Amino acid sequence: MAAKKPARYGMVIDLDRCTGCGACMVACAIENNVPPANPEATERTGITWMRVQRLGNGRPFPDSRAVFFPILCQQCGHHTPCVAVCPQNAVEVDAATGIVDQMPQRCLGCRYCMAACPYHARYFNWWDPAWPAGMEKTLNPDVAPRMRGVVEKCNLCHGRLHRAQAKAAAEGRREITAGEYVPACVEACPAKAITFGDLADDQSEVAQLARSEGAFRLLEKLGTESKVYYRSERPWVHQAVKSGIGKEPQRG
Amino acid sequence: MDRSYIARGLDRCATRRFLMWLLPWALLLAFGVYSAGLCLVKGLNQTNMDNRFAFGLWIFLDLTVIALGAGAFFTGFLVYILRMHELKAVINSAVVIGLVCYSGAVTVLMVDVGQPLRAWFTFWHPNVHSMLTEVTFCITCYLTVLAIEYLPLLLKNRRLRQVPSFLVFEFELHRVMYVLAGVGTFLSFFHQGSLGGLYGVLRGRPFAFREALGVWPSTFFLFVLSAAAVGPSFVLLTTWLVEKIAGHQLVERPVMQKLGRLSGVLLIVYVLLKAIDTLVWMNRTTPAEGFSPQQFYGFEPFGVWILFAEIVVFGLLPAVILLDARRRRSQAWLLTAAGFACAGVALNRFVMTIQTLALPTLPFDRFLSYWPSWQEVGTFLAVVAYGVLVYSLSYRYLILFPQERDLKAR
Amino acid sequence: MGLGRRDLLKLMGGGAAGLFLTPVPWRLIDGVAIRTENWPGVPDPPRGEVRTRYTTCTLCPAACGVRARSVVDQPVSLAGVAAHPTSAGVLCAAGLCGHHLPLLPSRVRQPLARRGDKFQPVPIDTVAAAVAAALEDIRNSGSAERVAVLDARPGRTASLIYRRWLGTAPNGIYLLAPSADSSASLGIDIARTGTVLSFGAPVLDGWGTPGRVLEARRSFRLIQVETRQSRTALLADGWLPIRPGTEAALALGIANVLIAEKLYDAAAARSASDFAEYAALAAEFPPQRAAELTGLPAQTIVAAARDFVGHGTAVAVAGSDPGAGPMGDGERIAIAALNVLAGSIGREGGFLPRGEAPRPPGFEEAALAPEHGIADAPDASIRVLIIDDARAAGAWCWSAIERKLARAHIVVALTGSLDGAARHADFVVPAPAYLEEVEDAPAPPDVPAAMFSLAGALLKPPPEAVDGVDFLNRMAGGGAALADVLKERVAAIHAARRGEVFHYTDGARTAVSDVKSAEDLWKALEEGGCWIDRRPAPKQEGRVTILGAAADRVLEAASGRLPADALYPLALVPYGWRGASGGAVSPIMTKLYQESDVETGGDTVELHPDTAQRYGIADRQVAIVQTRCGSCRRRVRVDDAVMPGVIQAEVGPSASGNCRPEALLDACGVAGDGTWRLARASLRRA
Amino acid sequence: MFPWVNGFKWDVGHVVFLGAFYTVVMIVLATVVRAVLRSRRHFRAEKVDAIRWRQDFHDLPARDRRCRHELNGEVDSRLCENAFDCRSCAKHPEFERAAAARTDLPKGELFGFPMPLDRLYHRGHTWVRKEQDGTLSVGLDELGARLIGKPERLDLPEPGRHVHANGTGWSAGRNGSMVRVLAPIEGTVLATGGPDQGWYLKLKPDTPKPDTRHLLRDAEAVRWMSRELDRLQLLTTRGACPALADGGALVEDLGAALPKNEWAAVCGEMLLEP
Repeated sequence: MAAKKPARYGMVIDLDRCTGCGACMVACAIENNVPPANPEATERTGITWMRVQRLGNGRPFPDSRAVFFPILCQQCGHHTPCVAVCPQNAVEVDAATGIVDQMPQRCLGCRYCMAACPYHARYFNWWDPAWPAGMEKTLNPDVAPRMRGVVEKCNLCHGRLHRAQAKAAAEGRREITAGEYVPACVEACPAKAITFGDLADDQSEVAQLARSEGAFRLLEKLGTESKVYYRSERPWVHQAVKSGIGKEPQRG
Repeated sequence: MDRSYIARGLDRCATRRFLMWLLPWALLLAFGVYSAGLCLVKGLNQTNMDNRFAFGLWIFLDLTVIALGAGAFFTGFLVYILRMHELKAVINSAVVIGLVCYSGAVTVLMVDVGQPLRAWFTFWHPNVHSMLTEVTFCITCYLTVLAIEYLPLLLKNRRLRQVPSFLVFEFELHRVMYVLAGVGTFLSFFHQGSLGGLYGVLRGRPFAFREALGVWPSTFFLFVLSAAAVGPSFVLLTTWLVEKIAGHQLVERPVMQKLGRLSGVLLIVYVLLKAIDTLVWMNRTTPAEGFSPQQFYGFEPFGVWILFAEIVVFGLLPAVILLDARRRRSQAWLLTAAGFACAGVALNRFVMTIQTLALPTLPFDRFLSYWPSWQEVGTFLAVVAYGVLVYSLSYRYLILFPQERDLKAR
Repeated sequence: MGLGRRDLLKLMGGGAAGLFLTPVPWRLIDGVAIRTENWPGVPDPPRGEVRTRYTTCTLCPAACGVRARSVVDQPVSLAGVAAHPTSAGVLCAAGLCGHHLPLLPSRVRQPLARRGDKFQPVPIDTVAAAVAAALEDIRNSGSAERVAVLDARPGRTASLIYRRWLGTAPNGIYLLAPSADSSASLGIDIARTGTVLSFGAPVLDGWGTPGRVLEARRSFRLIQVETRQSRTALLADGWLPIRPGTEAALALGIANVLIAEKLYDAAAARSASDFAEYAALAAEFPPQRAAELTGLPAQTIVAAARDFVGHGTAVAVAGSDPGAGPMGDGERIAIAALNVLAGSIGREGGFLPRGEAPRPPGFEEAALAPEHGIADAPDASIRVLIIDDARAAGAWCWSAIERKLARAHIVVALTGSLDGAARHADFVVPAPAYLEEVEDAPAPPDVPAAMFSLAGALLKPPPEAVDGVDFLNRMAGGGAALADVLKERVAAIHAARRGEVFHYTDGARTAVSDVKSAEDLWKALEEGGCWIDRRPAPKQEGRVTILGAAADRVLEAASGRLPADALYPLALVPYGWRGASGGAVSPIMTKLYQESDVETGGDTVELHPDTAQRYGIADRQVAIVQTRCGSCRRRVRVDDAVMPGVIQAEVGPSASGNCRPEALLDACGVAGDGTWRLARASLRRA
Repeated sequence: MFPWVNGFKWDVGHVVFLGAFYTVVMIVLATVVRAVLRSRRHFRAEKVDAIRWRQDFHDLPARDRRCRHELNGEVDSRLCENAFDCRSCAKHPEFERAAAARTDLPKGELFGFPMPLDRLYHRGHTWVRKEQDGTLSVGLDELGARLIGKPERLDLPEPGRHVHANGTGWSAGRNGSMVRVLAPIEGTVLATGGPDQGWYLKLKPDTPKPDTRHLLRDAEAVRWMSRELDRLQLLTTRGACPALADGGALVEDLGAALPKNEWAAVCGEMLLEP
């Protein structure tokens, strides 16, 4: 059979469905052995590969409205900001999947990539990863925890991809089928707000959603060709995203 | 009792007095080493940096210090390549300053990275497209070069030169100095530049991102230029400072004025290009990325004033003063202008590092504030103390200002 | 010729130099690089055979199906069971990290007795003896003091056993934990519902069975009546931000419009015995008055009323916030009445009566102590209080329970971890934690059909663990263990031959009648399955009463819960999140309340910018919230989604330490109707 | 880093970048190695003394590097270019010819300062005297002697060693610091004396008729000496301490008269050691 063209895994997040329950964040942390926040950690020193932000419409009560914005590595497909800057090739875009891979074991913790990432989707291990005594045994065997002093980020659940590929290989298949590989956040979302799949495959639901009315990407003009799309029917959301920075978000 | 180490005919204070002078700096160094130790042992959670403010005080000061240290390569370039022999009067001092600045900066960088033990991976698995790789390679090479340039000064010490092999080696080293100066210039050009590129390439930070000229963003060249411009100014300032502390003249005034003029010329060119660059950035780069420049200056305290201060107050103004021969002749004007020039470059580095990170990029971001922790400050103070110590010792036991003895004789 | 030391050194030097021209040192360095890339010093996840096992979540009444990925026997991640009849493959954030609960630092592993404000280990028999003695004392003295079981998860087989025991115990009384959804006999046919008018119910945020509700979300209109801009309010089709505590007023206002505009279901109204009385009460709340009370524009109320009945079957649901506790009866009734007007009771898409899984012999209703709310127990009456699973029911205002205790009393808490209400107990009995015991989960409160799921034990409980039934048996000196009773119940289900079994393992369904033996049924349920009764046919009730004897309570509720108070001008509105407000949570939850915008955290209050300004408090400053009943320190978050004059306070875990909701809830104080979801408060900068 | 290391790509970027890097490393390395090798060679060739003098001379302040003919007034201002070795000086013969008509015969003393003219003077305040046996005796002139006075330590070359003109003849220690004395002429050491003998070295000249053009003789020497006395005067008065006792006669032992530091500095100045 002819070699299938490389996949471009991505997702569309429906902001009108996201209830901001945080299940994706929890599922992500458990799947990827992300440690709980250190007691001294602040909202800016914790590690959340998947992080639900809140975007308000900036109008006062009772007209105020908000959406929840799950932010994860946007898997930039072009000019990938973090890849070019890493001094020692610890970040690379996997040609076969389009996934931006971070190799914590190669990283020296210079944090240049964090400065480079406009989506703030990269996190630094400010502390040694620590779980309450005895809770280490609940760690996911497919993912190695990261050491202090290195940068990490979402890799669309590497462990799961490998598991799916291993399974396919065991069954003598070259390719994994659509449903076989689904990141933890997608699986966990109670509102089914996240659609995941291969954007390169025009027939896939995700590709169609990405093209659909109301779909957009963050900082599209940077030309990073990110593979995480958002969609919303609400005009003010598009307005707020377009107007970009400039006004303090209302939420303290 | 350390007389026999001090070159004949140089006025140096009594040993006890010298030790008294060293003591506070030594204490400062000890404190700094302690805070740096905390950062290394307990990790970078000791700092106030965070995922959003990934770079802080250290990177800002590294950039500044390296810019100021540019005097070493630039003076070397002028003396050995362009054969401006009158500048020999300060070349030794410049080399020591360079050595201090670079070694200090590199040390702080070692503390700044999360896994210092892996720093050498940058050499082993280099990503040649990363500005940081360029910086790392060039700075380490240049630091080596500086060390070699420093060696003759050291071997020329009155006691050491009694050792015949030292004497001969110093003699030979001195003869190849122009090669090292050339290499140093080459390396400095690239790392000063790539330090600018460091931020200029950040497509994701529209405030810092600049159009590329060839493989480098415009900031690459602006940094080279500003560093070269401010190098002599800093040498000038330090020389003056040392004269004040030592209590006697070390360099002939014309030399100082020459330094000032060089600074002035380069500075005016820099200011010009900087202004053009800013205009291009405002009207082309930023809009293309979907932002409007006003947005960036909408967050207090970083208003438009900072741009004005950087380009006019600390750029144009000192340049004009330094270019005016009459003003140059007045010590006060000369030094003020030099001071302003240095401040200007420091401000530029501040804007590039701190303001860039403080600004939001996404609609739900906040404008961030950051204040260094005492560990961060301490670590930096260690570098300052280290610098003062190395310079003081060099000044006492080595011949940093060849004109000193003659000036004394007059 | 001799080889001098000098030559030797030269040789070595040359050799060393030469070595660098060979690849050897470089290869070595490369080796070091690769070695140092795999740095040790971080926890090494235990490896082993990976299995998939199934169970049912018992952390809340939703009883979602759980697929557990286990390494050998240790679950390392939990997920929903696809196509599960009610949970539809969904687990909430709390459920996803349930496997951490047995490992919490606050885990209780042996029986504890209170000494002052510390706890010390004691033998379980000491506890049993102490309680038995108290019982004996009541029996002999013939006093009116009560023996009570406070059940955080009613409707379980264990609950039946408690009730049977209380039936025999002296002055036994069975109490439903505050804010626990009672085992109500009505479920909602949400898939067919046209409009949901929610009075503070977190409909899209862990209400009922999340999977089921969210799956149906696209098909129903949601009107959220809530002071706070909750997540549900954000996603609702309409948000009616009413003044705190004016739900009843709005309900009657809407009723008023419905009646005035003849928008109500006449047949349903006729079936109500006291419709006239209710109509009269509603008549006192024309839109104008309702508007004054609720702070909504009158036309909004009118529009809401029309909207309510305008899109197919309409249901009105009363919320009970996991953090704030239940609503008062007055509100409940006023809101329930709307369902009568909308005629949604016993109709497709409305409330459907549902049965219960067949009970084993000996558990006929007559033999059991009846269910009561805490308010029903007279103050200072309870001598022995046994709390089952203190952490499950969300946050409690301890003083609401405390006031019911006799002067001399014994409080025994059966709990997996020492948090929530358990911290107030005299004795703590180490109950098996989640995933550690075979138990049953009853039908979720919102599901219109009877259900029965088994939660298989994936983990071994600590050796000294004692479950509630076991504890009773120890006092009574023997009796059937929970597992045996469960087997009996499964046998009863099998005997009834009704409904079908859904298998988690393969998503298949088998009719009970096709299951050979009770043992097979048990096996099927234990390895992951649930029994669902056949859907009851919709049928209108015969005669219903709307207000019953509660007319005055409704009126009281409707005239507003928060009278103006010059000293305490602000309204304190506590709120929480399901699965976290009750007690300590998995450390992973820090992601939610500390490292994202999802939760503000249990150490914060939210204020409208104007309110903050009026009290001279800036964002992120610390303030002290003062009420008549107490005070607490909180960090202020300024958020202009908050109603002016309102203090929103989250009840739950926080960055600054574990979850201790009492401070705030006790500050709220217990109102006349036994609730604590509101209070007048004032604010000052700390 | 290297083709076999993980992450290396044969693309333009890598080749150019690493190429540049290795070039730089090579250049630096080569430069240093060259310096090392050359200095080893000098070392072998016993050029150390020559180099040291060249360095010293280079570091001398301009006023101490005047050409001898300037002192003679045969040229108004000229800096010596040959490190005081007139034998290799192109211009020296011309000056000599011009000054052939030097007639004035000086007397052997200067303000009561003995200046025997049977010997040739070196600008480092040493003298050379040809003996009948064809050897050369070398000693400190009066000024040098009084400057150093009684040395506490004396490092004389052991007999058989070869000394170079302008190389280190010997060094004397006084007041805790050493001062080196330039050898006026090359030769092999036959015997060593000291302050008491009046001479320090007996040398066997390299050639039977040693070339002594670079040494000062007769009037020239006297003129030079008087200037040297002025210099000394200048130096010592700057330190405001009595160098010249009554009637302008030089004190016997400057080493004792001057404070240590002053003395060291003065020695350096007078004995041409920077």
